[in-house]
Amino acid sequence: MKKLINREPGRVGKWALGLLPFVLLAICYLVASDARLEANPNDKLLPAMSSFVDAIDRMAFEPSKRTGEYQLWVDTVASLKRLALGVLISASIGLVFGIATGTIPYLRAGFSPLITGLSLVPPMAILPVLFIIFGLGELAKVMLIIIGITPFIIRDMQQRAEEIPAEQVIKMQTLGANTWQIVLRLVWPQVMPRLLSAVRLSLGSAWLFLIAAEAIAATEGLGYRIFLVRRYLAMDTILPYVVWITFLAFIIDFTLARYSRWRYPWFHGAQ
Amino acid sequence: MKKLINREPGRVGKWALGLLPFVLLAICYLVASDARLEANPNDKLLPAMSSFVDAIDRMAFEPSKRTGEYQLWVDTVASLKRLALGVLISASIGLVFGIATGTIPYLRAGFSPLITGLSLVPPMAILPVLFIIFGLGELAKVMLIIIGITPFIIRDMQQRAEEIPAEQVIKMQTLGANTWQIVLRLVWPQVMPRLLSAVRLSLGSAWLFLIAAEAIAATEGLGYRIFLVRRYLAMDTILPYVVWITFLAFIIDFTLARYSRWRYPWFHGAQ
Amino acid sequence: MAAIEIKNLWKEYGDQVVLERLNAKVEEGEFVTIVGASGCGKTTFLKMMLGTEQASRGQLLLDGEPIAAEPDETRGIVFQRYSVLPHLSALRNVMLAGELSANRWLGLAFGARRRALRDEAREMLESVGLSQALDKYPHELSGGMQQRLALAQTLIKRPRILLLDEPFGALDPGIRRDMHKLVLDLWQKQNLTVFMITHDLAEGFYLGTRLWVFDKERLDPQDPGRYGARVTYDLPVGNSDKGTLQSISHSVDSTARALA
Amino acid sequence: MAAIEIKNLWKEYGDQVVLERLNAKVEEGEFVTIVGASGCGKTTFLKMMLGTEQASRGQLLLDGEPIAAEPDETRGIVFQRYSVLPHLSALRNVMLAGELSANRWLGLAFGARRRALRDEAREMLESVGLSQALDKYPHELSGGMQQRLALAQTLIKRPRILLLDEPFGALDPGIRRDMHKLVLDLWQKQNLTVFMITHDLAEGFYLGTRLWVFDKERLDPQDPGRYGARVTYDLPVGNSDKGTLQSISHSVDSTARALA
Amino acid sequence: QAEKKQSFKVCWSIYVGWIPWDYGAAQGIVDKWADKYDIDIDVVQINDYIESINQYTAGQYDGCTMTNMDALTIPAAGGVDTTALIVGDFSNGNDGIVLKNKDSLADIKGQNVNLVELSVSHYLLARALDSVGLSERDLTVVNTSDADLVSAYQTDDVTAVATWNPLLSAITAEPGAHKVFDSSQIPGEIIDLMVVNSATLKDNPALGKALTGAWYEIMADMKSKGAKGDEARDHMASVAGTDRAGFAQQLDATRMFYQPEEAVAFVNSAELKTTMQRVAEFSFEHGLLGDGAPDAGFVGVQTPSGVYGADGNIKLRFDPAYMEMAAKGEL
Ligand SMILES: Nc1ncnc2c1ncn2[C@@H]1O[C@H](COP(=O)(O)OP(=O)(O)OP(=O)(O)O)[C@@H](O)[C@H]1O
Ligand SMILES: Nc1ncnc2c1ncn2[C@@H]1O[C@H](COP(=O)(O)OP(=O)(O)OP(=O)(O)O)[C@@H](O)[C@H]1O
Ligand SMILES: [Mg+2]
Ligand SMILES: [Mg+2]
Repeated sequence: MKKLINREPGRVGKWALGLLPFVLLAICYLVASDARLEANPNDKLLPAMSSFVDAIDRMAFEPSKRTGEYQLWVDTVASLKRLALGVLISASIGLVFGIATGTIPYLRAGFSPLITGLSLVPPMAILPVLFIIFGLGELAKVMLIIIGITPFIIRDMQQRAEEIPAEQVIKMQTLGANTWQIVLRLVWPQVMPRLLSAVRLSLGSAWLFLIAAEAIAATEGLGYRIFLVRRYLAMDTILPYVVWITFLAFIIDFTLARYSRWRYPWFHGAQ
Repeated sequence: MKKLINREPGRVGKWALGLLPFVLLAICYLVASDARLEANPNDKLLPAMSSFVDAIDRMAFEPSKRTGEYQLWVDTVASLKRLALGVLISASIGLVFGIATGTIPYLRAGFSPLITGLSLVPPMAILPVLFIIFGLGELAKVMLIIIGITPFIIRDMQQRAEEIPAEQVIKMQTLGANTWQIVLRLVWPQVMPRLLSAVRLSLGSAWLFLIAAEAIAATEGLGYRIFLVRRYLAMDTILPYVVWITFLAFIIDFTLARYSRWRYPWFHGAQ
Repeated sequence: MAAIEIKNLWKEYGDQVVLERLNAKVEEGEFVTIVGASGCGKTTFLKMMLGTEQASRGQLLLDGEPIAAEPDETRGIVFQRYSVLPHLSALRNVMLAGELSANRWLGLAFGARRRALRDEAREMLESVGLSQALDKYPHELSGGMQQRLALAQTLIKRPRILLLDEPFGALDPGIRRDMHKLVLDLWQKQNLTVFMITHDLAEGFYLGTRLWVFDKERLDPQDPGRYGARVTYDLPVGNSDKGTLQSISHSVDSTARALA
Repeated sequence: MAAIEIKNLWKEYGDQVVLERLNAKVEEGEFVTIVGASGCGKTTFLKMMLGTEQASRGQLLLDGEPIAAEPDETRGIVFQRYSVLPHLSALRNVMLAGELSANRWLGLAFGARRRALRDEAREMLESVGLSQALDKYPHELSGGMQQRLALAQTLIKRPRILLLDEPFGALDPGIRRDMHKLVLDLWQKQNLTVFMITHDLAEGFYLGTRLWVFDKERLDPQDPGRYGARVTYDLPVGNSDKGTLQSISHSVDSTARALA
Repeated sequence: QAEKKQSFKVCWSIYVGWIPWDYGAAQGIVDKWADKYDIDIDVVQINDYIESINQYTAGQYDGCTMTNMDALTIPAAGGVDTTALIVGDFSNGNDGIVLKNKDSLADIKGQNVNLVELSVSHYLLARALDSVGLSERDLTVVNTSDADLVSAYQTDDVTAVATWNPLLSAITAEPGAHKVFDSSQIPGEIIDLMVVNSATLKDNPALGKALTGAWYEIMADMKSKGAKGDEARDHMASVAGTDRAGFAQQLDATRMFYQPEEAVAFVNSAELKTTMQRVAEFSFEHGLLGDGAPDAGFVGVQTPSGVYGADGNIKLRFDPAYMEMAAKGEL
């Protein structure tokens, strides 16, 4: 009998073990929901499966009576647009500033303390200020994402740029590169895959800020919907939305990981 | 003339450059605030420095008229308690589960997918569920922090435990260790400093969730105060609170970093 | 009966044959040094001895029984790197084996037992020349000192078989010679059976009582994984005339170039 | 006038004296090999040649002028590791120098210029035996292939001075011999001035036209940083009788043990 | 300091008394009136009520919907001279206090009361406590975000809440919930307004005229009996996230001033000044008037029946002029 630490489940075992907790969770839910519904058939807290199906059908496959739109898709498109815009802008700022401060000692001395300071400010605490500065339009929502995740990305990029072995920077110089060429041909291509991982890491926070922003000022979006129906405790809408958000988050993460592997084989191969 | 990339500012230059952006920010604020106050002396959006001094004096050094308490300290103590409790519990859960799934292949197969799934659920979206399960008291606030940061810590710990060189695990076995002893004498001590860095990394989110929880239901706390006075746009209170929170975050981060260096010299020396 | 018996051992990774048709018997107390081109399967063989890799075909017997399929106390190992635990001081690294057997649950020893362990460890560290570094952490030690520490840590457990995978590859020539003396000394004292991989043919000849050369007898340059390596020379040391040495060196080099 | 002149060069890190009173003249086209105990300052000397470290006292002159205080095109370097850029294929690694000088802003070449660079790079790679690996990334190459690539990358820039810091330390003996041939070949073709650090005395004797031994003449075992290393032997190669070799080897070893 | 402007922005948030603005904007009624006075008016919905007031106070919007209390404590106390252009309704049961498993207001003593602190619910609670001789010291106020009140009520921790519709009706529908006090017991004290910046209004009377004109046209649609009225009410119901019956129920608890005459009469009555005094005193006690405020009358409130508080610092004005024009058909 091998030690536990040396024992590996097989392929099938792995799948079975991985699915088990989900199945258990689902069963727990069903039991609890049944119990509550028995006590109060109008209970909104733990709706039966059939209510979910109805709600999903209503939101995703039937046009809304008031606007004629398919609510789930409208919300999804609105939220994803904001998310994409916010993350793209943050990533661009992070890339530029991170490379600049990570590569040029003078810029590092000037900006690092500021960025460290900013990264510690909790964005939720300055929400009111943000809304007043940026208004309540799309800009504010995107800005909240940007303010929330950019300091992290900048700091990560800076660190990654600093981690590039000094030998390679020296090498570039012996091959005749000037500072700008070192940035363009050495630092930039080498931090790109790291930017992707930084983005993946910060996507969780980005969703968080998006939902928080949509809760306060929006007329559509996944976060808006959840906060709107939260007032009526419509769990039959909230839970499918949560699952849907989780699924979207997973897909985005997975896609980025795959893309990185495909685009930067040298990065993943060398690790 | 050296290339920019090879030029380093001196000691004094570093300080001066680092302070410069802060000074510029302060000047910008003063100019903008003056302009607005000229137009409307009662403007609440960008109060003058003197209003901050008054507000700080009132909150920190004068007992509140209504309750006789020193508001800032009461809020700080309440928030820090919740933060500490939430982070401590998360760290413990993260440590135990991370080590378990990182070390034992069978546990990894069973829990990893679940934890990955949970880490993608945006906690803000399931707030109603949380309230109903955990009530509205201190427990709920602490739970929001826990739910928000634990999956991250678990995943980080798992990865760190997996990163321990296989050679060392083999070594332990050749020295006669069983699985439990490997966990206790190899994995646990080696992931401890990494737990500290994971905690440092997740403190930002912890503050975020704390503030969000306090905004929703509380009778004191830093987040409570900010969201309460938001009702009458009391920026003279909000901004000092934000600075104070930032300062606390910095102190906590700095202390943890120092502690880690002192307690785990082998970890920092070997890097 | 030989202590270790290797019976028609094969190791394949998927399509790639790494080792094929290994056959040998090793007596208790022999010192086997192993040389061979990079990538020809020396480490793989050591891993099978250790129990972290399993043979694809054939058998590896210890005292007539199949050798345990996971690492245990009978076999000690020193790798080229990562051979000591970075979070323990030198002394604690050497005390570790004793502590683990002292208490099944805590892996710690207390009181008299602990003092005894400490004294024993101190003695061991002295014998490898580390008495000045008892309370230092591995990262404060030079490469040579770390490897000496690794040896001390492994040998205090008194394993029957000692496996060494290029333990001195990263060391200065002078330090390396000191280590040689140390290993030979401990080997004789503890009557170990040693398998040691080295890149350095001279080291192999100097240390071992027996030298194995791993090499591919048949080599398909288009598909180097088609055939595996075998023990092409199995020399009792003493038999090292210059011609053999050169012909070994020549054949190993040409394999190395093909695999590089 | 000598191409390189070293005048009473000292290097100190705080209290620790690493090098002291170095004096030498090196002509264009010489091949200087440097040996010495680990930690005695060989790499530090190379860094001063390269311009990434500055002398504490004394002067380092190239053609009578102080040598540039930062790396530039006159000096090429091959380190033991990290010597090629991991994000470029072998061909692009070798084309890099040409691309950088082709366009000041983009660091890229286009059209005919690009084709010319590619052909030149291909030829260079062929001459180091990498014509099969043009489109591979460094992580797909073995250690020896990476070092050959690093040489190709450096030499295509035709630096005046070539600095090598144990470039073959991590290679198999056979591969290493191939590399020796390659370096000697390119050195003669391009009339380079070479400084090469090695751990292997024999390699030093075999490759160089001149061998420097860095060693501490005075050694305080309580405080090894008190005195710096000097060039204790400066031998034109050919003068390598067995006695010298052994006495060098002996003195280097005893320093190494004191520093370890 | 405001000048003549061409285009204006007003904001509103979801509440039964303000939803008509959405109908007016969607049906082009607001545009029609704006065109008549040759200006542009942009009507913007803001999800979060407090944020809409903050935006108005910061000067991003020219007009905004809010209650009398918030108008006093946020823009007026913040030095933004504000005029209550349209008095649309007052809450007549739309705000209430609910106890779980208790049916008398006096039972609230010693409990935790969940409500949006410093809001009209808080004011309602203070007034309710007055009526049974209790004070805030006899209980603990727990600030709870309005979005979470309904789910909060599901937990055992929560035994008393003070809130407004539609949350109020969702909570009273729960088993064991008893409404023990509501705003119909303090009629006319919680007033829903459309306020505009006084300076802007002074320089641009067209804004006041257009908004007032549009509002009473919307009111006419809303109360009309036929298909047009049904359509208007259905539109508003769906914006409120409820159905025709649910919306009607909310309207029942609201005293709408469908006719400008009613609103003018309400503003002109002496009661308004008393109400504002109560509100100001409550606000002062809770620190809502700012730290500079030496007493409850620090911010002057102008009503037709006189000024409450400091004459020299009038920042909130109840001015029936535009509603009178509407009543007289002069718009
Ligand atoms: N887990 C594995 N999966 C697939 N192939 C492997 C695995 N481990 C080793 N190999 C292959 O087996 C061959 C032998 O590897 P091994 O490490 O035993 O060589 P070695 O003789 O120790 O070389 P070196 O002297 O460089 O350490 C190599 O071609 C290697 O690519
Ligand atoms: N940046 C630095 N700061 C302080 N001390 C340094 C620094 N760089 C090197 N040293 C010290 O200078 C001495 C010489 O180091 P160097 O790397 O030149 O040795 P070396 O001869 O190249 O050794 P090896 O053969 O191990 O590469 C060492 O004692 C080292 O600790
Ligand atoms: Mg090996
Ligand atoms: Mg060196």
